[in-house]
Amino acid sequence: MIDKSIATPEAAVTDIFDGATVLIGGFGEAGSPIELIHALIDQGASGLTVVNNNTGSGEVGLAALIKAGRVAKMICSYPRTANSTVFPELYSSGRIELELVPQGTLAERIRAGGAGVPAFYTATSVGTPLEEGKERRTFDGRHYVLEHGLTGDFALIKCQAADTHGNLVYNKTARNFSPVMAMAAETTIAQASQVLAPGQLDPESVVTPGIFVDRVVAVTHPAYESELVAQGMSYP
Amino acid sequence: MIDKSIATPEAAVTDIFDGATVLIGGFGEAGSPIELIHALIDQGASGLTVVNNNTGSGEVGLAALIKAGRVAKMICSYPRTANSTVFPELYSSGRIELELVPQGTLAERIRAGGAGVPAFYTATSVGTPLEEGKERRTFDGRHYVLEHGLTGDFALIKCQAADTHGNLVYNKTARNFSPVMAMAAETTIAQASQVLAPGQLDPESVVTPGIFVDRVVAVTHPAYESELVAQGMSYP
Amino acid sequence: MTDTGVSIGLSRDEMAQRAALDIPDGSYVNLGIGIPERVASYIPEGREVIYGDPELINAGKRQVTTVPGAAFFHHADSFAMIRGGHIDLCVLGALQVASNGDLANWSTGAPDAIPAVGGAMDLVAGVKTIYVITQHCTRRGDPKLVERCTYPLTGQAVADRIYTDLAVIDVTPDGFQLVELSPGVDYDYVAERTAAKLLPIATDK
Amino acid sequence: MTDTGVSIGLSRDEMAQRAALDIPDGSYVNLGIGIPERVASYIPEGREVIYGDPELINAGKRQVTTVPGAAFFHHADSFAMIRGGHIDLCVLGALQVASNGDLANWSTGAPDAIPAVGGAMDLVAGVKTIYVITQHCTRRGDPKLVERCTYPLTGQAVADRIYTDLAVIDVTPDGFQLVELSPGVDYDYVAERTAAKLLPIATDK
Repeated sequence: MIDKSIATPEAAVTDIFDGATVLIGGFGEAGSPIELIHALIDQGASGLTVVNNNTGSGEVGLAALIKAGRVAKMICSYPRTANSTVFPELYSSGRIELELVPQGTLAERIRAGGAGVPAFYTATSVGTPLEEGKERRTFDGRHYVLEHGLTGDFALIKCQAADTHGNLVYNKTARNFSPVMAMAAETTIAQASQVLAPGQLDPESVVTPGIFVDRVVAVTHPAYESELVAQGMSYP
Repeated sequence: MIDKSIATPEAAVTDIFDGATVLIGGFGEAGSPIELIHALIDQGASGLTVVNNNTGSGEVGLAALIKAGRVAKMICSYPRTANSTVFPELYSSGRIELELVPQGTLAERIRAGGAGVPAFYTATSVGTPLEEGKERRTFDGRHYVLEHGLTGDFALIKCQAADTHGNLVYNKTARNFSPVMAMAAETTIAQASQVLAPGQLDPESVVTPGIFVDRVVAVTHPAYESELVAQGMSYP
Repeated sequence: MTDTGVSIGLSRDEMAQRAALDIPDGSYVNLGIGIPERVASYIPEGREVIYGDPELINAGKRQVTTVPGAAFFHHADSFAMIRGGHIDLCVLGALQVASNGDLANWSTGAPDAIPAVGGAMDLVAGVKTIYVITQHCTRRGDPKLVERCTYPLTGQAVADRIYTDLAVIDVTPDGFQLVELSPGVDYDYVAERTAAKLLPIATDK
Repeated sequence: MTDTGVSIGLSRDEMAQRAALDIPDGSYVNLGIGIPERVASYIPEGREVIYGDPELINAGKRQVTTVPGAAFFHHADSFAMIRGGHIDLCVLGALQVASNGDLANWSTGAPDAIPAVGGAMDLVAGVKTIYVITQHCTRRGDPKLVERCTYPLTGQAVADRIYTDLAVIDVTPDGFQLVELSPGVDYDYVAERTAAKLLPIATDK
């Protein structure tokens, strides 16, 4: 019997190890798996490399993980956002590493990692400082740079509904990076507002097939980052 | 007002030109846009390069297009299938060119073409005759070959339902190559069992967003290749 | 050069309105954050345009309603649209635009700045036509239209047309080509505030 | 060497049944066309296994019912599963398997043959464990387990285990390692029909 459901966020993240690369879904707060991130803070793993488009806001979720000193390196496209103070402070004082990646290159590198493509060429960043150190090559008279596939040891993602086989559907634009992160991680952990029995999701509408998902955990009423920030919450 | 609907298959394919590269959806008969292919036969364009996983069966659909002498070159993974006699005859007598591509490489090359990736590396075909003429490169101690993105002047695809913005949903495994072909063609033409008004498809369930589709044409009761073959039909 | 404080040229909303006039019916358009996103409000009646911008609807944290005919897709698909050449037109802000079309809009290169690029490099690399909307000069009065960008580039030779408070200017193989002057502004006024050669409107010759 | 015509070793269904025993509970499995697809019928009760094979459900033109928990996806995603290392195990047929794990299963290289490769090269490149099910010898009696493949390769050093009518054989760094003999078959019988060194079962040493 395949049953990928796990009782609690805490139980779902126990094996995340020091130094792991963790892909964290979300674009700003949309799709951010806050409960899984908070469970990871409680769990204690450190020296993490985190891949996310941003760096969180306030002192909850991803920002709280960074503030707790657990993140050695961020790979992201846009580390400055509204209410984002934790990362800038650490970065300015040299206590966290940053790999800045154009947003589309980030999404494509993650997909490539999940699809078995070790490297690909893209026109994005040609002639800019972000081309530095990368191989340039010309196809049909146009310049491209070589980018490498990006994989993770774990992915933490949020979805609307999952079945126990790990099939997932999302809520509107909260989908963003999660489907490609699910493909690219060795172990993908999804929090879902609902965990359903197999057959309760329309096979035509499944966005992430279960093969890409290892664990699903029900978080029936997920918190929203902006609400927690507005409340002045600081985790833990 | 955006309205991509076209009245008939004939009207939808008028501008396909001699020597065009045409991506044709389908995996065997599943997803094969027979009515669009028959309209293309009637239209008369020749010297085509056709991309499809197979080469059709019997003397209808893709096989009929080949039999009519319109296809100069096939790019496919599996040109031999049950009831496939047209291609083998032409190929054996040197009257049609074949570029044989592993099936996953074919799908990935088409996606790359649609995603602006001119080339990527893959482990598929390393150490085989299909590696010949390709660049080999090592990443992390493993060998890969360089494959190029594949684009088309036109894509002919079949779907279950379209809206007039060009958003598409498919029917089960008939989905196969069509979503990536829609991405990779300059002009994508979709036949749909139903053409709906905008808003009648659930945005969460749309598989091919309308941006990738240029024309939709209603073919309310599409023919099935195997039934036509069983009836002994030969088009035209 | 310093600004006089006198209100000359278009307001930010008027700049957005002017750019909106040039967006063809049925286009797929991406609007950057800031003045560019105001363009959406000014698309002339009867034109239907599809916006696809994950930043507009997400990072801006605005409530956006989906229109009939919308579709959701993941980020790799979203950027496949951008990078694969499927977006017709993009409207972006600028720190500097050079007369060869080079655009700098993500970083001033200040040593203590936190670098952040987002999707700007993907947009300029993948979208067919790039419109820039920007104040003609910085608040300090420095020209933003220059011979060569001194800030880190977003992309090389990417800008097609520039909408400023003072003028509409095309980027041509011969450099900046004045297309249209804002009300109350003449060629000399714009040329003085442009740090590169500015070709006059043909009828002005 | 020619076959005697006497029925020795496993039938095709028994070969499939034997291979099925080794498929772990909860695996994602891809089954090739031919004997491999019979494996599905013999998964031991209580084990739940997910098959993902576009060829099995499509090109074979068989009516396949979706099980609860199924999902549809397009071909690039389907092969991302295969090529991205997400499939645990694949069962394929063979024309030849070499003692270094090289597999040839798509072409005899005959000059007049229409070449056709399908997804075989993707599978052997991307799937973690490759099982081969094949008759031990061709109809003409030629060994299919060889020192080096003479037919065009599908992939290099990819086969992990081979199920034939006569035996179960692992591909190890030292070459073919006999794991299990079919009823009524002994080491010498298999070794005679294997065109490469065959290491005996440890307890036979």
